[in-house]
Amino acid sequence: MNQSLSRRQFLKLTGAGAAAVLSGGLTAFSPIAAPAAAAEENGSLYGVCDLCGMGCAFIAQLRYGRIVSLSGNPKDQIAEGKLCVKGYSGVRQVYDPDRLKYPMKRTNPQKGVGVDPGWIKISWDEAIGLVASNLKQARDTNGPQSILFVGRPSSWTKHFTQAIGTPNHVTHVNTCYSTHDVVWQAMVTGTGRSWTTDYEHSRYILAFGWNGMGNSKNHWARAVGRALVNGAKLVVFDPRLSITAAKADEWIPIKPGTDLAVLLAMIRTIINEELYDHDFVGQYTAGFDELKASVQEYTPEWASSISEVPADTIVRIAREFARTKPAVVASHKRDAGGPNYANSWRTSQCFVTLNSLVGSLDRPGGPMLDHKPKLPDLPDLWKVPKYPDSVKGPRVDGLEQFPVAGASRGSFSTLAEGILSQKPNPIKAAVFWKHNVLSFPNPPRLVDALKTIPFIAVSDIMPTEIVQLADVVLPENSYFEGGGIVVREYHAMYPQVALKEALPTLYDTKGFVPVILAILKKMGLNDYVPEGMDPGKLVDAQIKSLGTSAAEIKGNGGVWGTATEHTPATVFGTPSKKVELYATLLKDKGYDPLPRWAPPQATVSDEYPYHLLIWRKAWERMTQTSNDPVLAEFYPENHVTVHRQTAAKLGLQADGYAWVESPSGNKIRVKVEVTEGIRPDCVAVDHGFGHWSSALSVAYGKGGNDGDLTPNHTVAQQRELGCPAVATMWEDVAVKVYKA
Amino acid sequence: MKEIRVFSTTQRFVHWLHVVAFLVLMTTGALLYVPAFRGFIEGDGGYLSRLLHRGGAVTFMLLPLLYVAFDPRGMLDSLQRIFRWGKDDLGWLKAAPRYYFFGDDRNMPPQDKFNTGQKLFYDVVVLGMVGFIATGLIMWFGKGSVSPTVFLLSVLVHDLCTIAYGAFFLVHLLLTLAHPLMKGSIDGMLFGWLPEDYLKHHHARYYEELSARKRLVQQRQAAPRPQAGPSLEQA
Amino acid sequence: MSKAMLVDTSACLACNACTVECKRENGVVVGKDIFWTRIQTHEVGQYPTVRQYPLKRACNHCTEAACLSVCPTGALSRHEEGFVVLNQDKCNGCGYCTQACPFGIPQLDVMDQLSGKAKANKCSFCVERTSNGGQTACAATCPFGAITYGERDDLLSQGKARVAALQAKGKSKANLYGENQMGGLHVLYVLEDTPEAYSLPSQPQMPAGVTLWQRITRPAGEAVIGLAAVGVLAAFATARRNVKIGEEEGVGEHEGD
Amino acid sequence: MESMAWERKAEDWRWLAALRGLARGFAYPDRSWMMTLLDGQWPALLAEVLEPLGVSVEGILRAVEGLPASEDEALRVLQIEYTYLFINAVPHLPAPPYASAYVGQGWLMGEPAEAAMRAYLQAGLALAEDYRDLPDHLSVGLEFLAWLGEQAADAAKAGDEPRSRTILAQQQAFLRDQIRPWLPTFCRRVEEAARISFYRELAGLAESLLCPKPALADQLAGGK
Repeated sequence: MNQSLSRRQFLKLTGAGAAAVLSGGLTAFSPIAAPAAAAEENGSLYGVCDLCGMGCAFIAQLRYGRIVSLSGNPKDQIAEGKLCVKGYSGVRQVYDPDRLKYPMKRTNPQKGVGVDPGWIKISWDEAIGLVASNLKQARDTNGPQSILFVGRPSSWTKHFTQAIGTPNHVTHVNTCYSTHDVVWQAMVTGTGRSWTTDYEHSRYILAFGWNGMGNSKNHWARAVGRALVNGAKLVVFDPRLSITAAKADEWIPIKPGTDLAVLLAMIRTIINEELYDHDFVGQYTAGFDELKASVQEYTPEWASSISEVPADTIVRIAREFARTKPAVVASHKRDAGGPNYANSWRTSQCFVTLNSLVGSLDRPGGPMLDHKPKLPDLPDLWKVPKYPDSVKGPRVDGLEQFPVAGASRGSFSTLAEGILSQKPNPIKAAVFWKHNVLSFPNPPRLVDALKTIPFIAVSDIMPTEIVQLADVVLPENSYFEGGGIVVREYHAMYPQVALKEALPTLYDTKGFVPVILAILKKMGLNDYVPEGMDPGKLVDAQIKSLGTSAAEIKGNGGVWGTATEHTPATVFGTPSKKVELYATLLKDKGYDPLPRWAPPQATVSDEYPYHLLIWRKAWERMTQTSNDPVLAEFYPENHVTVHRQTAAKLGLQADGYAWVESPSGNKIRVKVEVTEGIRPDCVAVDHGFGHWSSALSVAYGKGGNDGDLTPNHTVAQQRELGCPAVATMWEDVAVKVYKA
Repeated sequence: MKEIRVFSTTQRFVHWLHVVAFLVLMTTGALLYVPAFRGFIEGDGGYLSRLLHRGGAVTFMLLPLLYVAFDPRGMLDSLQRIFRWGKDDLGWLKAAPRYYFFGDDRNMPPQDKFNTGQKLFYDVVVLGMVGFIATGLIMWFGKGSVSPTVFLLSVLVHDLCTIAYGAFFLVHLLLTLAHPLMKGSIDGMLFGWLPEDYLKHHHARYYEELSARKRLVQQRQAAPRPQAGPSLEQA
Repeated sequence: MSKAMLVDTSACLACNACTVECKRENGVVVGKDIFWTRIQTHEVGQYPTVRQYPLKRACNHCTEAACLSVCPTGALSRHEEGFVVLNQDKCNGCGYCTQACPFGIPQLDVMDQLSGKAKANKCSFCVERTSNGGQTACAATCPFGAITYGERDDLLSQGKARVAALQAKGKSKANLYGENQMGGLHVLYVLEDTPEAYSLPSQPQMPAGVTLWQRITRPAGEAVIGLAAVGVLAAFATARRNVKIGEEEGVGEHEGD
Repeated sequence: MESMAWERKAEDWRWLAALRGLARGFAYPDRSWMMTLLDGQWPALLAEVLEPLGVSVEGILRAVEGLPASEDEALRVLQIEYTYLFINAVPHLPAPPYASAYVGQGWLMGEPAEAAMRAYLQAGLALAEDYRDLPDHLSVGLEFLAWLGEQAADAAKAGDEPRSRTILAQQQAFLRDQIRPWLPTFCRRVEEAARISFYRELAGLAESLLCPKPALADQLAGGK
């Protein structure tokens, strides 16, 4: 009361002089010399889209510093002057009112779904200090293994975790493409998969669950489109009539999880009928005889009995595929060979095998090895001490127990149980970088696990679910606000680099790399952050190594690189320097070196009578686009797509709601879409919805998250399933569906 | 000269309110109809004219309610008269041209309270009112929820009503205001009373009816047992 | 000489890139389910021979445009290049165009139900861009070249060539839509199947209500009102003369009673 | 008529000081500003300038009195509330303080942000290097209004009446086109969501000062 009294009294004491407290001066402004010159501020900047791995180079039109529109950079071999629906919409993500704007910390110690964290804006110094002290405390008390980092693998993030000494750098690879990655590693490259396929010059494109025309992988969609106009044939095996299937010459609604059987029978047909490319197989492959012997049991009739694809169809397509040159089995990430089923890695083996048998591997019209320029990396610029041995494991996701998968790939499916079991180590502090819980299988389980971690820092752009559980929020730059160069990776027919000019940072956001370097320093790990270590310097060195400059790249239309003729590979990265149809690496590590039949993990039952299919609309990017008010306007929520007969049987109406429930213990409520374009024994849910972070004002509460239906795994379960890629097995699930 | 009461206060009030509403509705409606008036209905002008039209429409819809609330008997009486047709009406139609153009009333049959022309007009008014209100409500509240066909037909009917209403209105206006034969007739609607002469000449049958009733009343009053019959004093 | 767009539905992948860029470019209201263009998918046939066809739904810019006939304000007008432009500043939200369009395209953005404050919404062929030598935003946007902007005559021949190619590939029902419908559309469609498969009317008609209004109501109205006015004036003039004569004769019309 | 009333107001130092006060109030609360709250300078100023303008400051005075007695605690309460109302919040951000969130298509850096930038540049101002937020932030807009008024007053003092009028016209146009169209909605949201009375009262003050309710009363006053 005393206080308020004094406040009141002061009123009388102040005269007109009080105005001095507030009048005069400029705080947010600075005067400019020539108003007229600045009156028209139009401009443009080169950038690279980050809404999918394709990374289309774009040109942003600016007015008064505001992005007005985006267009594809015509000089970029990937963008070809266009962006996709997500790319064009990117401007609404960077300008989303819900975006994380300033570093914040929670003031409410109670953590939970929908509980107000009581955020308070803090300075970067304070934020970095908080993260550093908590990581340091965890490291000092429980060892570096008690620290978890979840984020994409890059030189910088790897350096960050290794400098700290934690083995627990968990990445999303096993939810995304780990199966292809290990198969390519074992059979072709010795490292990982390549991202280029020359669809445009292909004459026969065979797809198993691949929907490259329907999910905004624009370059491939265009290339396939051109091939079709030029008379190529497209055949799609998919339980669902995808956009790609709808554009195909033939759609074959195969039973889910059985693509492997059809592929094995096709391999057998091509080998036994001597339709394979004798030159390629003879010169560039190893293990043909073993392959031939091992596929003899897989007759078309056998495959038909498993896949419900007529035997003569299998034989006919095998023959067409082998006789039409060039021919390619299309593949990218979450197709039938992606981490979707327990047998998907074997399916991916068959993709490589078939492409090798028809001789299209790294040949025009086939899958290409990467064409990337060699650029200097961290160790080339800065000497740092050896990383501690603790980085080798054991890991919270148990990945060191899977020798082919390799530690750098990480496993989302085993993380939750690893945290909860506190084995091999309890997790005491975690840093999440732009990975949301909704991109994990069985997110509720992960949330339970995260609640046991005493300290969580999150770096992200949007206030997603994980941000609500954060102790410290590190608002990140969007892809418009950070500069640099980006190597053309997806579909690079020749080495090319695109320039990324930085838009002035909005609010007080920062790029992640300077933040983690500052954290390392604050933790006292100064040896790992030598003088001058700075992402900008690395970019400068990389540009210099290309023999150019940023200004020159800009003058050249935002890209560096000249189109060159493709030289087909004659030597491959395997121990035998050939494409190993019999993969010795897999053999050495205890896996099947040859593609063999194995069933998917889940079977339908009376209780769970439908196969679950997961797919993605062209305009959805994982869970990151559903807060866009325009995308949400024409597609407010996702659906469960069911066949007309299924709908009738279950009493479901189009645009009504249904529960989809799986043995994961979760169920989701989604809108019903009724179609003829799906197998009656399957239901399909499209991805990107079911946000329960209320801070996403558009996306909140709309639709359901398909990932809730996919069970997570313990390490032991994964070992039993025997997938060398530790696949998440998203769609290897049977579900029940009922009216909501 | 003796004056006879022809219209009740309610009737006159409703009539003049009708005139006001009609003029507002007609003007704001015609803006949409006549291309030359485009400038008035663009953008905000359109909102204003629509608001006025809707205000007029609400008034218009109130008319029958007011009428029935304050003078139900007068309303019933009028309705009965305007829908009662006979051979004299045919006669009127035959005689009307010569009468209205040349003042020749030799073949003009005696008329009721409302002559055939008036009856035609009032029939159009009553039916038009139903049409206006029904289609107007559809256009006001049904846009988007009724089928486009229904909507477009509503526009059509609304327009047809306007044409009929408007044409009769012109006739009505000019006859009452300017036709020499009808001189003084407007007093009936202004004050409620008309000269006995006027009635005798223009509405002979009605005059007869009134006279007959009057005689009946007088007879009753003269009779030994004066019985209160329906009061006709006000007539 | 007129401009048009050619939409090749066989190249459309239903990604809706045109939908979002149209919305941004034209500042179309957000959150009221109003679009100047959007993609609709139509399904025909039964499993497993079912087909799905995408269709870009937007104003077709008819040569005989019903919307233009019914628009009372002049907010809708014919551009010299043939397409139908909507000037929202002039629009007063009467909604007649939304009711008259045989394709059901224009949408009304109702801001206030009681006063009827509203604005019509439909594609205006990116009139500012196209008037300045540019192409429409959707054509510039389409990642797959499914939308082409250009001279209508050129696009007609392009479209026919594309149809022939599709037919040669076995799509016997392929056809070019829009050459003659409603006097010729300024958006032409390469269809892989019959128009009905895309829920397009093969012979769209000017709605009966519009035709009646144009052919009957308006002339009839003018005639009837005119006749009434003329008749009344004539009666007035003649009667005035005659009645005066009667008065002078001191007879009056009452004598005959 | 409105413009006459406006110009009288705009030249009033009280009015300008009030704009400054509001601009500071809608910026992130820091310790030095909060001290002016606690020691009564800020409320005193508001009382002094607003009461003669016919705006009651009783509410905001009570709100300031209601703040915790401890400086640290008061600052913390204000900062948490500011973060909650205007930066990021769970369950959801109640009132982003940007014109673009209310006018146009709803995402930030829309046409209003561009219009604001244009206005600043035309007036000879650019956003300061260390200013990290968006051009159409309410606080910046209010500071701009105050600065323009001060420039106009200076010009008038220097006897340059035409220049003064030009600047006042700029000021009026900015208020009319960039602030008034969305301020009432914004204030309503603040009033609904605020959990401490300070920001509720601040929003109320802003609205009554910048969007005087009955334009009619204003006109009558101006016409007399």
